[in-house]
Formats: sequence, structure tokens, C-alpha cells
Amino acid sequence: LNPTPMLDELESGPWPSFVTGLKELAERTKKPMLRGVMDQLEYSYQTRMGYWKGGLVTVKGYGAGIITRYSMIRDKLPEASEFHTMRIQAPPGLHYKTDTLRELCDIWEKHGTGLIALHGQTGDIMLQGIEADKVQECFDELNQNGWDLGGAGAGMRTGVSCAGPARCEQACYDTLEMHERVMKHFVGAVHRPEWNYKFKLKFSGCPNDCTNSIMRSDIAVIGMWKDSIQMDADEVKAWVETNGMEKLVNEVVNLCPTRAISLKDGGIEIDNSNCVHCMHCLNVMPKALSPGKERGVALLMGGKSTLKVGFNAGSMIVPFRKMENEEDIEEFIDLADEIIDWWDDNGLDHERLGETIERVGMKQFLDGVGLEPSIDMVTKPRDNPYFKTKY
Amino acid sequence: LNPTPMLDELESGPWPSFVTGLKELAERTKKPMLRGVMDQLEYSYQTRMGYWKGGLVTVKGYGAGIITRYSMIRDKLPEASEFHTMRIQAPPGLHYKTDTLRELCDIWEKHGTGLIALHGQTGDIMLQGIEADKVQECFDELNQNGWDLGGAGAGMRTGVSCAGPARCEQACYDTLEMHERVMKHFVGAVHRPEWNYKFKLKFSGCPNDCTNSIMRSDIAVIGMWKDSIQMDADEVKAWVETNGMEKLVNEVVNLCPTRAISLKDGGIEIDNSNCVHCMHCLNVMPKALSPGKERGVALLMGGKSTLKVGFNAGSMIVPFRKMENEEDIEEFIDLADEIIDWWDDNGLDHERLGETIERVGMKQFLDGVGLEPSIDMVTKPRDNPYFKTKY
Amino acid sequence: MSSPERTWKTVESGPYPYKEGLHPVVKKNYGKWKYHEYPRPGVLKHVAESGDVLYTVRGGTPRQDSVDFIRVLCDVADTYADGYLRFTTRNNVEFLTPDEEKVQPLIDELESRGIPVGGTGKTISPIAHTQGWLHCDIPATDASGVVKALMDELIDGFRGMDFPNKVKIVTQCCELNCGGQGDIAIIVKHTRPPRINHENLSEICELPKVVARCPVAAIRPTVVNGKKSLVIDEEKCMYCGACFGACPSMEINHPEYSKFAIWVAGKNSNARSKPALMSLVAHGLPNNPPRWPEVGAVVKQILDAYRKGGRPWERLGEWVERIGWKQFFEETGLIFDEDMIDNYRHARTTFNQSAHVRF
Amino acid sequence: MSSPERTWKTVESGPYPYKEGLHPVVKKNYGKWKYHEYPRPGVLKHVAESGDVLYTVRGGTPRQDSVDFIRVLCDVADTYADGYLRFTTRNNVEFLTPDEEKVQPLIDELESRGIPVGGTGKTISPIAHTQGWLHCDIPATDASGVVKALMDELIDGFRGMDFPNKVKIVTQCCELNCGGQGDIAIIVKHTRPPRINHENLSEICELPKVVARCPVAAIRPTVVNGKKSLVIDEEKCMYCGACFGACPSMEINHPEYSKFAIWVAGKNSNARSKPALMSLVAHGLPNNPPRWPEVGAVVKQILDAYRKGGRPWERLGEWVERIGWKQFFEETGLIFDEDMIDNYRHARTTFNQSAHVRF
Ligand code: SRM
Ligand code: SRM
Ligand code: SRM
Ligand code: SRM
Ligand code: SF4
Ligand code: SF4
Ligand code: SF4
Ligand code: SF4
Ligand code: SF4
Ligand code: SF4
Ligand code: SF4
Ligand code: SF4
Repeated sequence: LNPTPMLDELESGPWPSFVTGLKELAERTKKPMLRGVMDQLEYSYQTRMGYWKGGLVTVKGYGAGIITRYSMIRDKLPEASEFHTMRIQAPPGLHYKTDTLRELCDIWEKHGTGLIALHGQTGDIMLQGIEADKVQECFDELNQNGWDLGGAGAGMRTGVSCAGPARCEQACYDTLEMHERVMKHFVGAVHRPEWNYKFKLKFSGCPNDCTNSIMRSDIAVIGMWKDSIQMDADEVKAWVETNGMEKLVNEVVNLCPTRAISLKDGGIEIDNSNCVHCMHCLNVMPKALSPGKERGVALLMGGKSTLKVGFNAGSMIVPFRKMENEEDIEEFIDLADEIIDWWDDNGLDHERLGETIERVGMKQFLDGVGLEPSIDMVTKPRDNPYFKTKY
Repeated sequence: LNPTPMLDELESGPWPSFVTGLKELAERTKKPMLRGVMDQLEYSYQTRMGYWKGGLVTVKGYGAGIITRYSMIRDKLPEASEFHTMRIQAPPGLHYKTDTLRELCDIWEKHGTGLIALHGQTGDIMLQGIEADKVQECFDELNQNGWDLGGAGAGMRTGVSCAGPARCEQACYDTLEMHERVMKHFVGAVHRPEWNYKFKLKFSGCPNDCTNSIMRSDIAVIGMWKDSIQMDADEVKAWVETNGMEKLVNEVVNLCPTRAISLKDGGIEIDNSNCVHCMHCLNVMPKALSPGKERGVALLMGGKSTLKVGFNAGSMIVPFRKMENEEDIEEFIDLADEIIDWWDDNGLDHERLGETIERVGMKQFLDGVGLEPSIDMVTKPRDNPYFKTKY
Repeated sequence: MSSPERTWKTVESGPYPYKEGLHPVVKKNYGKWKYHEYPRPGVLKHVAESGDVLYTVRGGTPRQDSVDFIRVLCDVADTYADGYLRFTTRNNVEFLTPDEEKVQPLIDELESRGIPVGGTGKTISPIAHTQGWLHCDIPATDASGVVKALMDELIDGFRGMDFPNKVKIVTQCCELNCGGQGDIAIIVKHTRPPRINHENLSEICELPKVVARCPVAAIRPTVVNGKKSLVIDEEKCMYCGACFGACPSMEINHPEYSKFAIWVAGKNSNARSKPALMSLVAHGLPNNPPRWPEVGAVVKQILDAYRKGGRPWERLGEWVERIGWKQFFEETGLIFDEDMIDNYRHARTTFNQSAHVRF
Repeated sequence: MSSPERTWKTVESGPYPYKEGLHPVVKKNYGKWKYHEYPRPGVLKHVAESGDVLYTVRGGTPRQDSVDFIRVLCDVADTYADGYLRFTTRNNVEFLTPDEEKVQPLIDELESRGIPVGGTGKTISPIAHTQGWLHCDIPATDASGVVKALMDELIDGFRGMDFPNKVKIVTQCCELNCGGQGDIAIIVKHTRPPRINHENLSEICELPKVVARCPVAAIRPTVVNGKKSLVIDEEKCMYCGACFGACPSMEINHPEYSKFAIWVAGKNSNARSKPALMSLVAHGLPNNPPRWPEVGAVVKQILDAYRKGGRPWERLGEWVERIGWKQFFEETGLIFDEDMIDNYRHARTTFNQSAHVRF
């Protein structure tokens, strides 16, 4: 290995070091690409500039899934003149059998550098560092073992789901199952992007939103209940015995955003018609309080990053739908298809769903996709007179 | 009088009727213009359309102050072919001696219809109904008696001030005096409008804002204090004795927007560093609580109606300035001049100050008028990365 | 003094001097008031640091007053208030007296002359109104008439003090201008684009000004019958009428294509919550002179629900904030519809960007 | 099967099937969990309706893992977790076991291998990071390095559970893209307009795409040396770098003209308050590899103030909301400046449109 003095400074300290990982991997495997990448990264640290540029590599029949990188300083550091990433769709919920992971590692080490990001921000397994001419064979082997490429470009992107029913008492629907089925439906749109821009789906089992879906996906599927919070009065009492009345008032009653909780008989009473399903009280007292029995999902739309209207949080479009069986999932898919069609028809180039809705108008959007307007969609009715209507 | 069946329906009912007033006035004075106006108004009620159009009438040396109205149906109803309004600047605080008012009535009845609006939304006395060729003589007589025209068009508008120190314990500065002096300074700009658009000043003695200045003036001058709320502990106790502890908690403590009030020793304690000067507690307990001793004004800028960005509330620009003497008023005037200059230089046609600030940017505005930025100006620092700065 | 008729100079004096109109007790205690109380509806009692007491009796006016009416007010002031009176920023008249004994006779006098006494404290103060058909050149409805008709219905609210807090109502006789923010607002709404009077337009209109006035850039210059004129992109136009304010040839007004809309939850004061803009909650109500009963009915529905549900000191918008807009629509029986979803410049900031939802 | 080498068909299978990776206890109690507890930092205890118990031990990873590192994780999982493991949405690794006795040995094993255990409950979870110089084509800084350097400093926060609530930190290696909202965000900020590489541009660039990408319409087509190119209106441009994402000839990156900015008070969850966008509170910090100490220092100032002042369950932004931004700047020692006042599309909605002010 060439000297990498700046990177080496990232080897010390208690947090596991990606530099150490890289170095050990490079030393063991002797892959020149790894050495080259380290040299280039060191050079970036020295000069405070990046040196990759994009390109186009895909596998047969697909138009996306590989993030292509060619070095801009290949004359200087030729060993990493290519350094492509293969995005692989992870299992919903990110649960693995060790066998599966080992197999993945073996295949990847065979064709690529052996560097893997678990996981990308969108939820992909990112296999980082492969040459263009090895991509197809690597993919073929992966695909035979059940793996498929994830999204990139102007199409459907890889989904992500929270632990949900697998390990969480708050889950209001089966995030993993829905994620799997929905993404199977959209698999063509993942592989062959042809929309205005990217489209993301994320699945969180409840409004805690452990996948950050509201801020980061075009449709956020959030677990929701419609009836009353389930309360186990004995467990409430037990909680108060352990934690005290002061804590009950300060940390539960007083923190309910709509003051829907009041003290009653040494325990609490919840005015469920005023509960906004924020999750707070359930989070503090999970043994005593649980989501209601009539469970399903809320759909928020339009979440995205900064380009170009500024960061946009998704907003409530469908406050509640059942999500119990295949049919419910199919209905969701129909709606999503409808929405994507509308967006693809009405959107501009590089415009995300949220931007299109804002530009064209919520009313037009709702009309376009056949949804009913509801007060749940807004924090308040319009405060300016600029609307047109005929009577 | 001609029959006015629709208007007549507005004669019944407990609220004093402007129709009855009009009719009686017309009958007594026999002024044809009044009869014509009633006929035209009846016709408007019948056809649901307005029939006035504007024009241009002024007095010598002035360019504003008369709202000119010619009838569009003078062929049909010739008696009110003209119906101009003279806007007259009222005394700050709207206090009158009856002599003064009677004199005004007499002059007005002599030259015009005798119809007066007390007061217009901006604060003018509106003398409604005069012919163009009588305007000058009417004005001359008024002016000799101490009256002057108010604003109209693209210039400074008439000011308004709340009762303030004249009859209110909450007043943090002398609204009447400041109103009078400031409007005297701007008297030329009132009479000879030559800016981009109108500019309004309103003076409220405290954040209760009884002149609605924040919503309706380009510069809202709002009374403010900087030190602690003055509390008379005995009066607090007396209040609690009369009203009860429940009311204290429900109507005072719990309604403080920042929860700056807590119970203490049977009375209350105020965390003044967390008080946002909303006035609520002082309103509920005026005998026990008063504004602090270090008094002055806050300046909010940019308030206006709907055109064309949608209704705009003024926003905090200067959180505190002393306003105790002439010098303080002069300094305010200097600042206002500076701001108006900046706005007149940077604004577009028909663009109010608030719109210019929004379009050009608060930073540029502050730089332009030499004010320091402060966190008090915003509800939160920017949430988008679109700023430019050099280091 | 060049012309013989003119023996004086215009004095650009600005506001009429305020000192002259101050009641002696006001003058004496100017800036030294200590507190106020509400002895009864329509009456304020202010106590000064000196111990002096000042009673204020407040009465309603039509605002569009006749000199006769004003002379009556002066007579009353001379009899009961030492020859002084004032007006409020909301067109009420106020009589000030240090003399408690004069209060009741003063009230009786006013009421006997048809001037209702009230408007103080937690009450409906008179509706702030504008010019309307009586005088403005762009109105789509009347103002004085709407105010009179509504105040007739709301008189009990004016005379009582049993609302959760003050109720400030405003009207506006065109879609854009002079009314301010109120707990409730009654505003005309046009329902189709202006019809351009090309004949007129070419004669009187400053075209670029009109083009610039449109909030959504729906107006373009064109040529009609060989003359410069304008054309409206009806797709873009949302019937606001701003162009009509710039040029009367942009004919927006029409007896059928103008309806009423009701807005609520505006607030000017800083008490507790910040000043707030009002929101649309009903529209499509007929422009129905002389008494606009459909409008009055909706206003009353809203007031009833607020009076029932609001807690002490909660302004209308604060009540809604606490119970949520969904509940507001339920309690008032009004119907939320898609036009109530904002689609203007800051629309996004009004979307519910959260999973917070009530069922 | 037309070509002899290819004896299979590509299966467009989408996500890897999730069922295979579920631990047997998870499978059995799927959807039937009752509650969770935090036995100690880094460990979750989930109890099912059946009475089954599942322990989760959570460890930190560099995210940019080597196969060797992953194989180590697999070894640990085989020994202590029945051959199953999972990753969190924030790049932590989790080992699941029903067996309480295995918890401590598992922790010991992880720590001995340099994998810190923590990240549960009211803690600093690992910083969400992006690609940076390691792989992206538009970064102005690194990501993995920033994360590593900061996590070294924040390791106590990761291992403990003594913050008012969870602290979610994110980084972003260009000014616009992949990081999400966090309680604290560390984002690069360019400080001058792009320099256009006209040579390159004419060859590789889809000009209209670049023009369209600019949020403030600062880019216009032009001709340079007889070739189509672009020109930037430097007055309008606010150095966002969006154009560089569309075309690498819009050279925005520069070692000196890129600084760091710190943003706070973002929030994704709906717990108590709504999800919130983060606000700018510091900028102009040097882009100083390999350890960016100036950035770390500011982050720690913020964390210290929050840890001290926040009440239980208050997220960072909720703490600020309660005490007010003025107090935030005082407590953290950061300085508010004019660049922190919004001037973009919804700027007005962030102005203090009230007289509410603290002194
Ligand atoms: C790899 C990844 C960061 C990471 O290290 O985790 C990433 C990397 C890139 N993102 Fe991203 N984004 C990644 C998740 C995100 C997220 C988070 C998410 O998906 O939850 C966002 C915010 C949410 C959103 O979609 O808005 C995100 C918002 C963007 C944007 C801005 C989109 C917008 O509308 O504002 C761009 C710019 C663009 O698309 O033109 C972008 C563009 C890019 C590009 C393709 C830049 C480019 O033009 O080359 C980056 C490729 C880097 C590389 O070399 O691999 N990336 N990007 C993430 C994908 C990994 C994965 O597949 O799992
Ligand atoms: C008379 C009055 C209504 C009333 O009956 O009280 C009035 C009447 C008119 N207003 Fe107004 N405005 C009146 C107070 C207001 C107010 C309230 C205030 O000043 O506190 C506002 C809202 C605050 C503001 O300034 O924004 C107001 C906002 C407007 C606007 C919209 C301004 C904007 O920037 O959005 C216009 C339209 C324009 O200027 O082009 C306007 C235009 C007009 C015109 C001049 C319409 C026109 O183009 O002919 C009206 C003349 C009516 C007439 O025949 O006399 N009027 N106007 C008020 C002035 C009386 C007085 O001098 O005391
Ligand atoms: C006389 C008047 C000032 C003037 O110079 O003319 C006035 C006088 C007082 N106001 Fe006011 N306000 C007056 C218009 C206003 C307005 C503007 C308006 O009516 O258009 C507002 C803002 C309304 C809004 O927010 O939309 C206003 C918001 C207040 C408030 C805050 C109420 C709240 O909780 O939001 C108070 C505090 C209170 O009620 O105790 C207040 C309090 C008062 C007090 C108690 C102040 C005092 O100590 O003397 C006065 C008697 C109030 C009463 O009648 O109940 N005054 N007050 C105005 C009477 C108007 C009328 O005839 O109805
Ligand atoms: C494992 C994971 C889901 C997954 O599928 O991977 C997860 C798991 C749990 N989350 Fe989460 N959350 C996970 C990411 C998130 C995220 C997203 C993120 O980290 O980027 C959020 C949104 C953060 C935000 O608002 O910016 C998130 C917001 C919450 C909240 C709301 C906290 C709040 O008060 O705002 C809770 C409630 C709580 O803490 O009791 C919660 C609660 C929980 C519980 C207690 C749910 C349960 O009953 O099992 C889980 C253990 C929490 C813990 O570690 O303290 N989870 N949780 C994620 C672990 C991330 C990590 O490694 O640190
Ligand atoms: S989003 Fe809800 S259901 Fe999913 S892991 Fe988080 S707390 Fe559990
Ligand atoms: S879930 Fe949230 S809103 Fe509902 S009762 Fe609990 S704390 Fe209140
Ligand atoms: S604004 Fe304040 S000082 Fe002026 S009258 Fe109203 S309450 Fe009194
Ligand atoms: S004035 Fe308002 S903010 Fe200040 S203590 Fe009183 S109620 Fe609270
Ligand atoms: S609201 Fe409109 S129509 Fe009414 S007076 Fe004002 S400008 Fe004229
Ligand atoms: S009515 Fe309004 S939107 Fe329509 S053209 Fe006129 S100004 Fe434009
Ligand atoms: S944040 Fe920017 S530089 Fe970093 S990975 Fe995403 S697109 Fe690339
Ligand atoms: S850096 Fe941003 S603002 Fe400047 S030209 Fe490029 S896209 Fe436009």
C-alpha cells in the first residue's frame, strides 16, 4: 500500500474505522482497485477535491442500478480508474441469515472489491467497487442467488421498511410484506427508469416513522389506527407505582400535543377524538398503551430533499386505509399507479411529486387521481382569496 | 324623495340605520345630490352592480386627499353625477370637543351633502358627497379652521393612533403625540404622493394593537417594555380572593403562550426572560400587573392587504427603542425616511414595503437601511441552503 | 396674497391637534392610568394613579353618519360628558365622564335615541366596513347595508359580554382590499374572469399597469380591431379582480357571478397567540341585498359554535386551534371542500406535513 | 437460451425475500409483540404476547464495511444469535437472541472486536452519512471521514442513554442532496459561484437541463468561442451547486470556497411535535480533513447545551421551541447573523409576524 498519512489519522479512536477496514481488505486481497481507491481518497483529503465522474453501465435488460464512477485522475492514479457501485435490493426489514450474507460476501469478493455499504440511505446494499466488464457476470451470479438490482435514475427507487411486526409492538400493519409486494409490482419501473424523476416509497409501521419516510419519500406509508388507543389500566397503575405521579404528569400528560390526556382515578384518561396519533404516550408507556385495533396506514406524499424548492416534508393525503390483506395492498398499488401516472403526465423534468402537487395545485392533484379533499390534509384552510370556482 | 323599496328594508331593526340617516338628511336639506345618491344606491341594490367611476380632483398645491366619483349612469340619474369624498385627518386618538365637531358639520353642510363617515378604515374623517367645483372653497374654509386633507394615492397615508395614554393604562409611549409629530413631518408626502405606492403608519400603545397596525400598516409602531412586568403582589392576592385559584390557573397561568407564569405562594411568579410581551396576563389582571418601567416601542414592518402576494402581516424589525421625548421621535423619523428611501429606490410600481422586503431579501433590506439583524426578526433561522456569503 | 379673494395661506397642518379634544380628566391623568374595569356592558371604568375615575359609555353608530346624527351625539356629550366625545378605531362613539351618576342617564338617553350601548369586553364589536356601492368604484356589493343587516341580527352580541372573548368582524366589498383581518370576515368572491371592454380599454387604460397588477400573470397585451388591448388567459385567471382596480375595462363585477365567502380565525392582537390570517370556511353564498340572509345565517352558526365551545379568553381562532379544524367544521355544520386547500404561493406551508390526524 | 453461456433467465425479483432472514422467535411472534424495555444501553428487550422474550444487542459499524468485517458479524451472530442478524435503518447492526444469558457475552465479544455497543434509547445514534470523496461525483467533502471523526468524539453519547431524547445527526457532502433531516446536520456550503469549464461544457453538457436545474434561474445560454455555452448571473447565483449535479462543467467545488454549516432542530418522527425542517445556526467552518475539529467543536457545544437544558423526551428542536431561539444562541454560544434569515420562496412564513419578543 502507498502511504496515506491523512487517512491513517482516521484509524485511531473508538469508533470502528472504515480506513482500517479498507486497508486490511486491500492487504489481504491485494486488489489493485482498493489500493487505487485509497490513494485517490488520500489525494482528495490532501487537495480537498473529489475526482470521480459518472458514466453509464448497466446489465442486460436493465437501465439502472449501477452507479458508475470513472476517475478524473486516472493518469496519476490508474489503479482505480473505474469504481462502480452495484445497488442491491435488501430484504425488507433488513433481517439476514448469516448464510445469506456470507454468500453475498463471497460473490462480491469474487467479482468486486469486497467493500459493501450496509446500507445506503435509500436502503440498498451497496456493493462498491467493480469494473464495468465484470458487472454482468457479478449480477448474474447474484441474481441466481435471489438478489436483484435496486433503483437509480428517473424511476422507482428501492424501498425501505422498518422492523415493524418483526420486532416492534407499535406496528400497525405488516411493513415487510407490503414492502416486498409493492416493490415486486414496481420492479420494472426500478430497472427501467422512464419517468420525470425518481420516485421513492418507504414503509414505517407507525408515526414514529423509523424510516424517516415523511421527509424522504414521495409516498410515505405510515402505520395508523382509527379507533381508540388500547389501555391496560392495571399496567398504567403499575407504571405510576414505579415511576411516580410527577413523571406521569411531566412526561406523559403535559407532553401530549393536543392535551388529550387527563388524570383520572390515579391513572389517565384519553380523549381519543382529540388524539392526533403522535405516538408519544404509547412510546413512554408501551406496556400500558397500544395502538387501537382498527389498524391500517396513512399515506403522506411529496417528501424529498432540497432540489429545487427547498426541503419538502410529505403531507397527509390519505389519513386512513385498511392494510390487512393482499387486496388492500393491491388497492394501494392501484392508487400509487394512478398517482405516478398523474405525476408523469403533469410533472416537469426533474420535478418530484411534491413539487408537481405544489405547482399544479392540490385540488387539481386530488381531482386527477380521484381522491376526496379532506381537512386532514391541511393545517388550516387557505388564507388568501386566490381561488377560482364556479357555482 | 323617490321610492327606495330595497333600501327601506334597511330602516327596520335595532342597529342605527344609515338609510334612515340619509333619508332624513335629504328631506331636511333637500340637497339633490343626496336624493340622487339614494336613487343610485337603490339601483345598485336592484341590479347588484356599482355605478361609480374615478377621476381626478384636488385642491391647489395638493395632489391627493379627494376621492373622486362620477356616476356611470348620469343619463338615468343626473342628480348625483358627482359624489366626491374629502379625506380629512382626524385628531390623533379621535378625541373631539363638541364645538369642533359642530363646526366641522356646519362647514360640511354648507359645501357638501352633510354625510360624514367617522371614521374611514385608515382613520380619516370622510366627508362624503361634494361637487368638484366646490372642493376648493370647502377645503379653504376647513383649513382655516385647523383641518387638513388626508392621504390617497402613492404617498404617505393618514395615520391612526389608539386611545393610548389618554385613557389606557397599558400605553407604553405617547401614541397621540408621536402620531401628531410624525404625521406633521410627512405632511408633504401625504399631500403630494410620488412614491411607488401607498405607505401607512399606525400607532398602538401596546401589543394588544387596538389599531390593527401589524396587519394594516407598512410601519406599525407598537408600545413595548424591556424590563420586567410590574407586579403588585397584594393586588394579585386580591384578584385570587375575588376570582379563585381555578380561574388563576385556567385563565392566566395556562394561557401564557410561553408558560412563563408559575404559581408561587398563593400568587404568581413571572419568568420575565421568557415573557414574549403578549399582554395576556396584563389584560386579565390590569390592577395587579402593568408593563415594565423601561418603555418604548417595537417596530413591525410590511403589513398590508391582499394585493398581490396575499395578505401580509408586518414582521418584527426593531424589537425595542426608547420613545420618551422629541429626540426619540426625530430618530424614528430619520429611520422611517431611510426606510422609505430604500423602498422607493428598490420597490416596483404598486409594491408595498413588505413585498419589496420579501422580494429583495431581508438581509439586503437591513443592509440598505443600516439595521442589525437579530433573532427577534424570525420565528426560526432559515431552513433552506439557498444563501450566499463570502468569508 | 397675489389674488384678492385669497387672504390666507394653506396651512399644511397634518392631523387636527389632539390636545384640544381631550376631556379635562383625561388631560390631568394623561399617561397615569392604573387599571380598568367593566362595570356593565357598554361601560368602561378607568382608574388613574391619582385616584381619579373616568367612565366611558360606548354606543354604536352607522359610521356613514349624517351631520344631524353627529349633532345629536354632540348634544348628548354636552349634557353628559362635559362637551367631549371620542370615536373608537372601530366606529363606536364614546362619552367620557368622571361622574358615575351620569352613566345610567347617559345610557338611557342613547338607547332612547336609537343608539345601542355595548361593544365592550367579550362582545361583538361593530363590523368594520368599507365603501361598497355607496361610494367605491370597484365594489361587487354594498358594505353599509351588509353591516346594518348583520348588526341587526347580532345586536344581542353587541349588548352582552358573554362570548369567550372579543369578536371582531369585518366586511370587504371587493375581493382584495380594505377590510382587515377579523375573527370573522365577509368578503365578496367573483366567480368568473373579467370580461374585457375593449372599446373602453383602448381609450382609458395604462396597459402595462394592468398587466403588472395581475397576481398570476394572466394578462397579456394583444391587438383588437387594430387597437392595442389586453387578453386574459382564462386558464390562469382566478377571478380576483385586481385588474379591475387598475382599469375599469376589466369588468369583473356581475350580479350573478359574485358570491359571498366567509373567513374566520383572523386576529390582530398579540394576546396569547400571534396575529393570524383568516381562513376560508364557506363560499358560494348569494349576494342577496338588501339583507343578505344566507350570509347572516352562516355567521350565526359560527358564532353559536364559538360561544358554546370557546373557553374564557380564547379568540375564535384560538378555539379552532385547540379543537382542530375538523372539529370546527363539525361544530359549525360547514363543509370543507377542495377550494379551501391553499394553492397560492405559500400553499405548501399550509399542508399537513405530518401524520398528526384526528378521527 | 439463445446463447450457450447463458443457461438461466434473469429473475426480476425485487427485494430479497424477507422471510428467510427472520429469527425463529421473530417468526413465531410476528405481529404479536407487546412491549419493549431498555435493560441497559445498547440492549432492547421485546416481550411478546406469548410471553416470549427477545433481546437485541446493537453495535456500531463504519457502514462502509469490508466483507471481512461482515464475516466477523456473521461469526458473532452464529455464536450468539442462532445465525441471524439485522441492520437498522441507521446502519447499526443488531443481534437478536431469546437467551438473556447470551447478552453480556455478546456485548463483550463485540466490544473486544472494536464494535461499540449502544445507540438505543435517549442516545446519539450513528450519524447518517453519504458517499463523499470515496464515491460520489459531486461531493465537496468526505462523508465517511466526517462521520468517523465525529463519532470518535461522540462515542460516550452513543454508549450512554442520558440525553433528553434520541439525537439523530446527519451529514451531507454536497449542499443539496442525500442527507435527511436531523437534530443536527453537518452540511457543506459553497461560497462562490461555479466557474464554468467552457471547454468541457460544449462537449458533454445538455444545456437546457442545466439551465432548468438552477433554483433561481441564474443560468443563461450564451456562445463562447463560437460554441454554445452557458453564463451565470453572479448577482442571482447563491452558490448552491445544483447545476454541478446536472453538469460537471459547472465547477462549484474548490478547497477554499467550500465551508461547513451546522443545522439543527430537524425531526422526522411525529412524536409530540410534527416533523420539522432544520435551521441554520453556524456556517463558515473550515472544510478541514481528516478530522474537521472545528465542526466537532460546534456540534459538541450544541449537544452540551441540549443535554443540560432539555427536559425528558424533548427532542433538540422541541427544546429550542420551548426556550426560544434567542436562548438557544445564548446557551450554545453561537452567533445569529443575517444569512440565517431566510430569503427563499417561503421566507415570509419564517418572519416573526408578531410583537412577540423576548428580552
Ligand atoms: C448512495 C446514496 C448516499 C449514501 O451514501 O447512502 C446517494 C447518492 C447519490 N445521490 Fe442521493 N443518495 C442516496 C440517498 C438519497 C436520499 C435518502 C433516501 O433515499 O432516503 C435522498 C433524500 C430523499 C430524496 O429522494 O429526496 C437523496 C437525494 C438526492 C438528490 C436530491 C433529490 C431531490 O429531489 O431533492 C439527488 C440529486 C438528483 O437526483 O439529481 C441525489 C443524487 C445522488 C447521486 C446519484 C449524485 C449524482 O448525481 O451522482 C449520488 C450518487 C453517489 C454515489 O456515488 O453512489 N440524491 N439521495 C444514497 C442511496 C443509497 C441507496 O440506494 O441505498
Ligand atoms: C375609504 C376606505 C374604506 C372605508 O370605507 O373605510 C378605502 C377605500 C378604498 N380603498 Fe382601501 N380604503 C380604506 C382603507 C384601507 C385599508 C385599512 C387601513 O388603512 O387600515 C386597507 C388595508 C391596509 C393596506 O393598506 O393594505 C386598504 C387596502 C386597499 C388596497 C390594497 C392595498 C394592498 O397593498 O393590498 C387598495 C387597492 C389599491 O391600492 O390599489 C385599496 C383601494 C381603495 C380605493 C381607493 C379603491 C379604488 O381604487 O378606488 C377605495 C376608495 C373607496 C372610496 O370610494 O372612497 N385599499 N384600504 C378606507 C380609507 C378611509 C380612510 O382614509 O380613513
Ligand atoms: C377603544 C379602543 C381603542 C381606540 O383607540 O379606539 C380599544 C380600547 C380597549 N382595548 Fe382594544 N380597543 C379598540 C380596538 C381594538 C382592536 C382593533 C379593532 O377592534 O379593530 C383590537 C385588535 C382586535 C384583533 O385582535 O383582531 C383590540 C384588541 C384588544 C385586546 C386583545 C384581545 C385579545 O385577547 O385578543 C385587549 C385586551 C382585553 O380585551 O383585555 C384590548 C383592550 C382594550 C382596553 C381594555 C384597554 C384599556 O385598558 O383601556 C380598552 C377597552 C376594551 C374594550 O372595549 O373591551 N384590546 N382592541 C378600540 C375599541 C374598538 C371598538 O369600538 O370595538
Ligand atoms: C431499529 C430501528 C428501526 C429499524 O427498522 O431499523 C428503530 C427501532 C425502534 N424505534 Fe425508532 N428505530 C429506528 C430508527 C428511527 C428513526 C430514523 C433514524 O434513526 O434515522 C427515527 C426518526 C428520528 C427522527 O425523528 O429524526 C425513529 C424514531 C423513533 C421514536 C420517536 C422519537 C421521538 O421522540 O421523536 C421512537 C419512540 C421512542 O423513542 O420511544 C422510536 C422507537 C423505537 C423502538 C423503541 C420501537 C420498538 O418498540 O421497538 C425501537 C427501539 C428504539 C431504540 O433503539 O431506542 N423510534 N427511530 C431504527 C434504529 C436506528 C438506529 O440504529 O439508531
Ligand atoms: S416505525 Fe413504528 S412500527 Fe416501525 S419500528 Fe419504528 S416504532 Fe416500530
Ligand atoms: S398518541 Fe399523542 S396525541 Fe394521542 S393521546 Fe398519546 S400523546 Fe396525545
Ligand atoms: S393598544 Fe394597548 S395602549 Fe392602545 S388602547 Fe389598546 S390596550 Fe391601550
Ligand atoms: S405578557 Fe404574555 S408572555 Fe408575558 S408573562 Fe404575561 S401571558 Fe406570559
Ligand atoms: S373593499 Fe374594495 S370595493 Fe370596498 S371600499 Fe375597499 S376597494 Fe372599494
Ligand atoms: S381577475 Fe385577477 S387573475 Fe384574473 S386577470 Fe384580473 S388580475 Fe389576473
Ligand atoms: S450528499 Fe451530494 S455529494 Fe454526498 S453522496 Fe449525496 S449527491 Fe453525492
Ligand atoms: S450554483 Fe446554484 S444558483 Fe448558482 S448557477 Fe448553479 S444552480 Fe444556479
